[in-house]
Amino acid sequence: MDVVYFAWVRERIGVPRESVETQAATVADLVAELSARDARYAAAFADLTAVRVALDQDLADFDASLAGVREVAFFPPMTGG
Amino acid sequence: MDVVYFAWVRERIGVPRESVETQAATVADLVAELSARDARYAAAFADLTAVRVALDQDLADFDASLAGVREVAFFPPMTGG
Amino acid sequence: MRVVVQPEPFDAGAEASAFAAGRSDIGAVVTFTGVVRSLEDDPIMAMEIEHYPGMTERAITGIVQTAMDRWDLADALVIHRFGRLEPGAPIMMVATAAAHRAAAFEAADFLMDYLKSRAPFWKKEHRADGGATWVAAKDDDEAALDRW
Amino acid sequence: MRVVVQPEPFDAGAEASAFAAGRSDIGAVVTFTGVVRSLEDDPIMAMEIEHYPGMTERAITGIVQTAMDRWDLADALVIHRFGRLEPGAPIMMVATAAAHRAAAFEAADFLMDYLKSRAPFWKKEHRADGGATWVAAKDDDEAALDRW
Repeated sequence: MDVVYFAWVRERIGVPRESVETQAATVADLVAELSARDARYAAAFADLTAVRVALDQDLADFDASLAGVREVAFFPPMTGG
Repeated sequence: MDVVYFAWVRERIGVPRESVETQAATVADLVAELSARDARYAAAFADLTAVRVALDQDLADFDASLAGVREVAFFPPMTGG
Repeated sequence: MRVVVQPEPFDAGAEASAFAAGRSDIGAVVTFTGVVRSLEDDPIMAMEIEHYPGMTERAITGIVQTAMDRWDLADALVIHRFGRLEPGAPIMMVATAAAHRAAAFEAADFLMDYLKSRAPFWKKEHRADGGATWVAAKDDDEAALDRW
Repeated sequence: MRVVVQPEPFDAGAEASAFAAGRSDIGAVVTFTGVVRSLEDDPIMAMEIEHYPGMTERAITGIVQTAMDRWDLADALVIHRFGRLEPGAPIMMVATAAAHRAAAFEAADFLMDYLKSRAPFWKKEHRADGGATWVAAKDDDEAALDRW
């Protein structure tokens, strides 16, 4: 599964994109798995109210299933316009 | 006193501007005086809810005083923009 | 502030480009352009706009000043034509520039509401059969002023 | 509908001129242009805009489609830049064209609210002292979506 990061989430984790081997069932499971793996993830995901997630480029919730998903994206609330 | 007319008020009265000798104290008095003078005015002023007035280029009410006024304008509700 | 009342066409894009150009204290520019509309099922040949020379400039300037007093605008522009206009031609435009988006949007909306009902212009539509009709003000136009 | 996501500058005036040009079924055109703002008491050197290639175009297209389904729009345009932008430079623009003024205004306002909070862009401000700060989303931005 491809995982991509943007803005300060990307800066804290230190890479813009990586391939992750995981059996996580939901986004929340994946976040817990990554946070346990390394302090960089724990720092990026410390306050999940400040993090948004997209599954295959559609916004989703943290309890969404990862079944069939190819690309997960984590980023701060958007500031376009 | 100069009296000017616009849009269908002008068309009904038949002139865009005229000089009027009057002792009318208020706009309403002037309207009554003109309406009594000729059917063209009576037609233009038949429905005063559809007529607006400006005194020296500021919108005013029909009960406004004409003291010191140099130019009275009658016209329909505006349709700019 | 710039207020222009003229019979000549204007280039809304070029006016928008020149408006507030090169200022870095501005975050938001809103423009509105009104165009002579001719619908397929009710085509018009031309729109004739009558105005009250002198009062027009005075009324528009007053309206723009009210907007600039009420919102924190960096600049504002109003251009309004009069005379005989063809379908598809620009009638008028407003532009507002502000640090923030909400001020620019609200002020432009306010300007349009007031220009429509408080600036001395009257529109007449000329049709192919030779008929011509004065455009009637709508109750909604007057009611819109209560929003502000 | 036209959606453009690019690093290059654009000419908002020229885009406005070309947008819905020559159509006589349109009565109202509204444009909004967002500009990189740098205030005297808090100057920035540059605005860096990061985006999510692919999702950006997809999200904007969805937002514009929602607007066109909801309002009777003749056309809509969104241009949004990414990369490093200088103060005073245009960041993005929206344009809406409709038969009536209210639809054009409301749709442009709607597009801005949604682009701000639902299109995957992130702004970072670079300051003269070398510091850089990600612009934080405001609670108001999210609350603004409830208007629609």
